[in-house]
Amino acid sequence: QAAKATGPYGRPLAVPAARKLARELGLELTAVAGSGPHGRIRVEDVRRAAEASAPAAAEPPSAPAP
Amino acid sequence: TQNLTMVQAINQALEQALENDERVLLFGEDVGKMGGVFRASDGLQGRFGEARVFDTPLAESGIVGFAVGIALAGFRPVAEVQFAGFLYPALDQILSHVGRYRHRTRGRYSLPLVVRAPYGGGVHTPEQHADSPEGLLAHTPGVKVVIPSNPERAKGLLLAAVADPDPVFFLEAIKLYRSVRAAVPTSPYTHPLGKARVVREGGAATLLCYGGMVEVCEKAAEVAQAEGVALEVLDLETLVPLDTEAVLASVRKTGRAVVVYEAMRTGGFGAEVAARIAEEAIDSLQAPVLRVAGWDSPYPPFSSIEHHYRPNAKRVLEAVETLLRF
Amino acid sequence: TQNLTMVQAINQALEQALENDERVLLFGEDVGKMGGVFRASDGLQGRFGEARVFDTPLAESGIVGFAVGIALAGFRPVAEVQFAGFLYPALDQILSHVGRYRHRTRGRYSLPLVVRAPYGGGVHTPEQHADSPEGLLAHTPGVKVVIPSNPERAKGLLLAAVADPDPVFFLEAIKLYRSVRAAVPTSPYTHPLGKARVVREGGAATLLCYGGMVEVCEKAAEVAQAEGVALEVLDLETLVPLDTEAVLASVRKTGRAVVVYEAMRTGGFGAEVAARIAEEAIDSLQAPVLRVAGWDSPYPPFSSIEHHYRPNAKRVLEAVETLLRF
Amino acid sequence: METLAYLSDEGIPKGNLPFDDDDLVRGYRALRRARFWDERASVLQRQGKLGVYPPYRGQEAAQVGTMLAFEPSDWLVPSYRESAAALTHGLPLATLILYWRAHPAGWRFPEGVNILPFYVPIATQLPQAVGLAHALRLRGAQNGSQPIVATFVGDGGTSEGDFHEALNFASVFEAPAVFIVQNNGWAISVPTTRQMKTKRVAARAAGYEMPGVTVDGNDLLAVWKVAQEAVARAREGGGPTLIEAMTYRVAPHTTSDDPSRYRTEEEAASWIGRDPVKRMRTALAHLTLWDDAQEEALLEELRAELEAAVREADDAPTPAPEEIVEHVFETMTPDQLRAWEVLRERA
Amino acid sequence: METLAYLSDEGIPKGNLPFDDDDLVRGYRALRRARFWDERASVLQRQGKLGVYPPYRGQEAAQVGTMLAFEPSDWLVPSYRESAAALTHGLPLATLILYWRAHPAGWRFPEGVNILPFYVPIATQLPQAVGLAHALRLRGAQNGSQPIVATFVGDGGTSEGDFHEALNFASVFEAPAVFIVQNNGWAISVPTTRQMKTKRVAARAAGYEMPGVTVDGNDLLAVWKVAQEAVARAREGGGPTLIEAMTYRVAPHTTSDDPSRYRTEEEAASWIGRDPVKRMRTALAHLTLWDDAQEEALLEELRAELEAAVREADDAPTPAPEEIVEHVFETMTPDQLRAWEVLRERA
Ligand SMILES: Cc1ncc(C[n+]2csc(CCOP(=O)(O)OP(=O)(O)O)c2C)c(N)n1
Ligand SMILES: Cc1ncc(C[n+]2csc(CCOP(=O)(O)OP(=O)(O)O)c2C)c(N)n1
Ligand SMILES: [Mg+2]
Ligand SMILES: [Mg+2]
Ligand SMILES: [Mg+2]
Repeated sequence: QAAKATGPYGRPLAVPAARKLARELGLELTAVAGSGPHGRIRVEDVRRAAEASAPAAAEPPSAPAP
Repeated sequence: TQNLTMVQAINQALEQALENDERVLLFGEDVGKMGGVFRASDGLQGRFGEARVFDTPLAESGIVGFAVGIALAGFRPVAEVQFAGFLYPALDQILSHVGRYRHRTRGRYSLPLVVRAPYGGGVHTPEQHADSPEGLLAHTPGVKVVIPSNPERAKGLLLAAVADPDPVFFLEAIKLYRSVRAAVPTSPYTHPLGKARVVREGGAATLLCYGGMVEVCEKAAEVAQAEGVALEVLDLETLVPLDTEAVLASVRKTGRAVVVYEAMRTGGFGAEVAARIAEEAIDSLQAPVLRVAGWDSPYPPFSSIEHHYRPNAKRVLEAVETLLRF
Repeated sequence: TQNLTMVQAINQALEQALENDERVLLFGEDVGKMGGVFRASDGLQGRFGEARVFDTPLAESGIVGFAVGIALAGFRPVAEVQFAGFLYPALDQILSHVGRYRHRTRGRYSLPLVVRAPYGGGVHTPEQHADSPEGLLAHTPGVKVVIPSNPERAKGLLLAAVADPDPVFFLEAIKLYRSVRAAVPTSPYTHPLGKARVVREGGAATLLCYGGMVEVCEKAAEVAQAEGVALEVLDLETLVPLDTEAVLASVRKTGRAVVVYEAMRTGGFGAEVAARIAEEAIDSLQAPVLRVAGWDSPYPPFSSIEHHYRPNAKRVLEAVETLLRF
Repeated sequence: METLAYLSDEGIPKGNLPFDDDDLVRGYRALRRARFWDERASVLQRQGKLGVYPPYRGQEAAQVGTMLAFEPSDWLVPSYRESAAALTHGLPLATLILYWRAHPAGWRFPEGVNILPFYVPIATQLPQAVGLAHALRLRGAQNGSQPIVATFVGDGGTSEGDFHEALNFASVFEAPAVFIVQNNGWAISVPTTRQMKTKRVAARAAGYEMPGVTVDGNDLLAVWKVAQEAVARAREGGGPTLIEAMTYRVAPHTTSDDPSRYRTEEEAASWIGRDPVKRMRTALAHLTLWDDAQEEALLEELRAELEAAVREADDAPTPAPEEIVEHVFETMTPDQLRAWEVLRERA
Repeated sequence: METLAYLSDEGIPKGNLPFDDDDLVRGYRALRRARFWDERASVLQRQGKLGVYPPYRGQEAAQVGTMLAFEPSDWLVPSYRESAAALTHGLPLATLILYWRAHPAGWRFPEGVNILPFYVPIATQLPQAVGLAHALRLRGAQNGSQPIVATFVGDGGTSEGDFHEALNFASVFEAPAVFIVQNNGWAISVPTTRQMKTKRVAARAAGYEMPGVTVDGNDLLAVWKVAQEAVARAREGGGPTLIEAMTYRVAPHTTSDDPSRYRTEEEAASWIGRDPVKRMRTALAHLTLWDDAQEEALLEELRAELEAAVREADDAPTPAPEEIVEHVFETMTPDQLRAWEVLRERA
């Protein structure tokens, strides 16, 4: 079971491509479990999380938070 | 403390270095009677005599090679090259020797020398007087590169450079020489080489900069602050050895980085900073690592348009906006 | 076609350049009677005479400055600097003039000159004969930098460099001079400057490399292939102007990048490549952008351990593994 | 080593002059024109109508005298202080003004004007001048005459390695080049005595098997004559010559220099007595070739020329920001093109 | 310019010799030792027991003769071909062997041996030698005597800008330095005649107000004498001297060079007749100071010395990969430390 990943500053650790996919799918990374070393979120993790919460994915993507 | 410009702070550092260590010698073109074209050595020949503060012939390779020999004899030469763009004739000495001496002799000899040179643009100097060659020096094994951004730091870093057991290139932004005054402690003090300095804390993005670009980034940060965006400004100060930990810590915190430098963009030292972030902090990045730098051209000698070459706060803020919108 | 080593291919390119364009002149230290220390100009003085192929005094600043003057008169000088580590005395001419001439004269003068120099390690040369200064040249505004990785490319790129209207630095990996033979078309042909070349396609990660590192990356890719991992190998060939589109396209496809170069890591050209990826392909990255490069030291003149300096396939594969595990 | 001079310090001819009357007048006119521009340049600079400018006051004879010996088809490779040499060799005044305004239009010298740019990095132009001279020789005579090269360097500049490399290349290749050292006593604040131990730079020529001549650099005729000999030698395949013109930088190093930091006014004043323009005018007056009316007419001409040139310079289009990235390569790189577009929007 | 020589081409003394018998024998022994090493070096190299090596055969007198005039407290700043000079100035043979094996232990010359490294980038050591000399002078006499500097450069090296900058600095600062140009006819494949137009590099000294002497570089005694004079001058504050030793590189440029590409065997052979070792031995025999038995005894000594040195060199510990990143700075950077750890695992 993948760990819940937060970096030292409270944000999840994620590779940029995973961030991008999450952005596109409107997923919050905090809701994604990372399977990489140190609980890092990979692209597959975002995909898996998206499939698990399929309805959410139907929602329009939220605006990027500055 | 005294209220000093950067060039005055440097002058004071040189004076105290000469005073506190008999091994320190100061030389270069016009550093003696004239006190340097920017007056960095003003009054020093008068005070310490021609044996310790002197003019050399006009030959930069000769000056740096001469400094190497002087350092080998146990002195601590502080050479001035009149403008950083005139370090080029000395690059052979620097690349072939200054950076290799300790390595080649397996530690038998070290070269505790300092080469100071004014660098950078912004003040309508003639051609080649506005170059920023720190990237060339930073890619030279065995030499340290230090670039202060204000009077107080300049003094402490220069005194540290003189005390350092290895060769240090100390570049001074011409733009900052007289444009700011700040409180500088009167007695000698040092700031350690190899440490970056958080100029301003913030969480939205990190601006990574040094020398003449620090005030540009501070200005950008002030403007952003007024709009409610808190930018962190990190002054690298020592490019070699780079304080990678400080860079990474800040970028991991903010997740966004803009590297700002005034040298030509391609191959500049900012590329190294960006590469280190991409190498070691990728999973914290919320956005690309952007660079705001000089364009891929010589620094233009054309005074009415030269200010379009150097990064300014507006360009930095545009980059920040790109990051925040990403 | 003929089966040629890289140095033979270069010799043929020089011969055809001299043959097809009367404006081409070849000179440098020992290029005449001796035909160059690596025989790159073997036989050319005999064939084209001492006016077109000649030795110069031993002075690299003089050689490059001389080449500038010759180019200004409408000739097409091809100068050899005996080893890239001896470009250093000429860096002033290069930084101050070669790269600035067109800019400074607003296009009135161009400098269609080529400077060739053998570079890089791997063959137990004496001190400073194994340097890789491409990063210094690439940070010089106004000069192009080309580094071929095999005989066929070397010939086509060199003929393109000679025909180019701007100054080109053409670095030739000593390690490759005689180690490989390949089919090289006998008639003259050119490969365009500014284009990267996909040496090998793959989807798992991109290895970005040039010159002597291309064979290292190909070897790594072969080993990986045997384990079922398909690596893409991109030979940059022209560092300036860099084919950024090709770099980005490959990295966007694979999501993983390792930049491989043998110069000292800090400030090397690989930092520029990594920075561009971090700037423009961040969204595609599945892992950090790693660099496998020379260590932060001079290239060691100590022959029994020097091979530990240059990147090899093993180090490249370790980086790939890190990326795949990330 | 002897120093050739035809005029006394006051300007009285020491004997027969090796120039005919027309030449004497032509030489003086060129000299006076050089002085006129230099005087006005400093004024324009103070008015903010010129950037930093390196005056050549006191060195007019060294520069003008040299260039009078050359043909327009020859090449001039100057350093930064050679505005007078450039004017004499045909650089339009308006271009010169734009150059010192740091306006891009002044940096592109017109076609047909065989002058390379003013060079800032000291002595670096010398090996280039030799390459150019060698290439001209390879190309051979044009319209029956071999084009050659004149190149200048200061006493300070002789300390740079490139000075030596250039002289050596020139002698080895027998390049048709004439090197003129303007020994003006100073390199910014460093006197020649601390720049070199030798009293005569020309003494270095022997080390290259090259003729070396020291000449009174404040005597137009002596410089001109010596240059003529060097020119004839170079043109006929006799190789390079080193000319050392002993002169003095009466003015500050540049308009931003303050010489009071490093020298006394008396020293400079002592050289004003040997002013090259005054000496030549005295000589002409002595020979009854020139009077006050002629002088006034010439000044009138020069004023008109300057006014027209200033007007022309003023009319040059305002430089556009994107010019910064133009002309780096023949074809812009993608990065430069992007920069160009960004800069264009700023205009 | 005259070339000083005390011995005929065959080695017969031309008159009274300015050295006493002990010195003559001491000089010959040093010379013979230098020859011995050079011969063995090429053998060792062919056996793969040495890396690329630049032989100095034929130049022993130039190097040994020079260094005989210096004290151990003086400094030697060599180029890459000065193994003989270094041996004479006290570099242990084992260190020299390790140096040419490119073994790190050979690159750290022992404390107390005042020799800077062999330099590859041509002529770059010269300004450093001047800085060192100037600094020694600032420091002043040590144990009653002013330490000074000897530095070497080849005919090819005289073309580099640093040669000129160094001579100029030396003369301006009156540095106690002795410059020795080994004019050995060749810079790899380029003959001196294409390197410079002058026949005598020593002629350049005048341009720096410095004494310049040309000496028969294959005559140990002439070199020694000339060096003694230069040494005395430097030591007493008389400033630098340029010595040009006319000699010949009998061997290939390095062990990887093939001179048949650019010169005839006859040319080299003609110089073997003037072999400096043979000449000196002939002179000693002529003076009845040396016989075959003494020669054989000396060779025995030298063989033993070499054997011991080779053994010592063989015993040097195998270099470890991590030595690559050691000694770049006094303290490793974090990056270097990481590299050090990676490299350590490879050992
Ligand atoms: C390589 C280089 N170093 C330093 C400078 C700064 N600089 C400009 S002019 C000058 C003095 C030049 O003296 P000299 O060669 O005698 O020429 P002059 O100014 O007297 O005409 C110096 C040091 C420069 N332009 N280039
Ligand atoms: C700056 C530099 N350029 C080129 C070389 C390559 N190189 C090594 S030795 C040599 C010739 C040197 O000739 P010379 O100075 O006469 O010395 P010699 O070999 O005769 O002792 C050359 C060109 C070098 N080592 N350094
Ligand atoms: Mg030089
Ligand atoms: Mg001067
Ligand atoms: Mg030689």
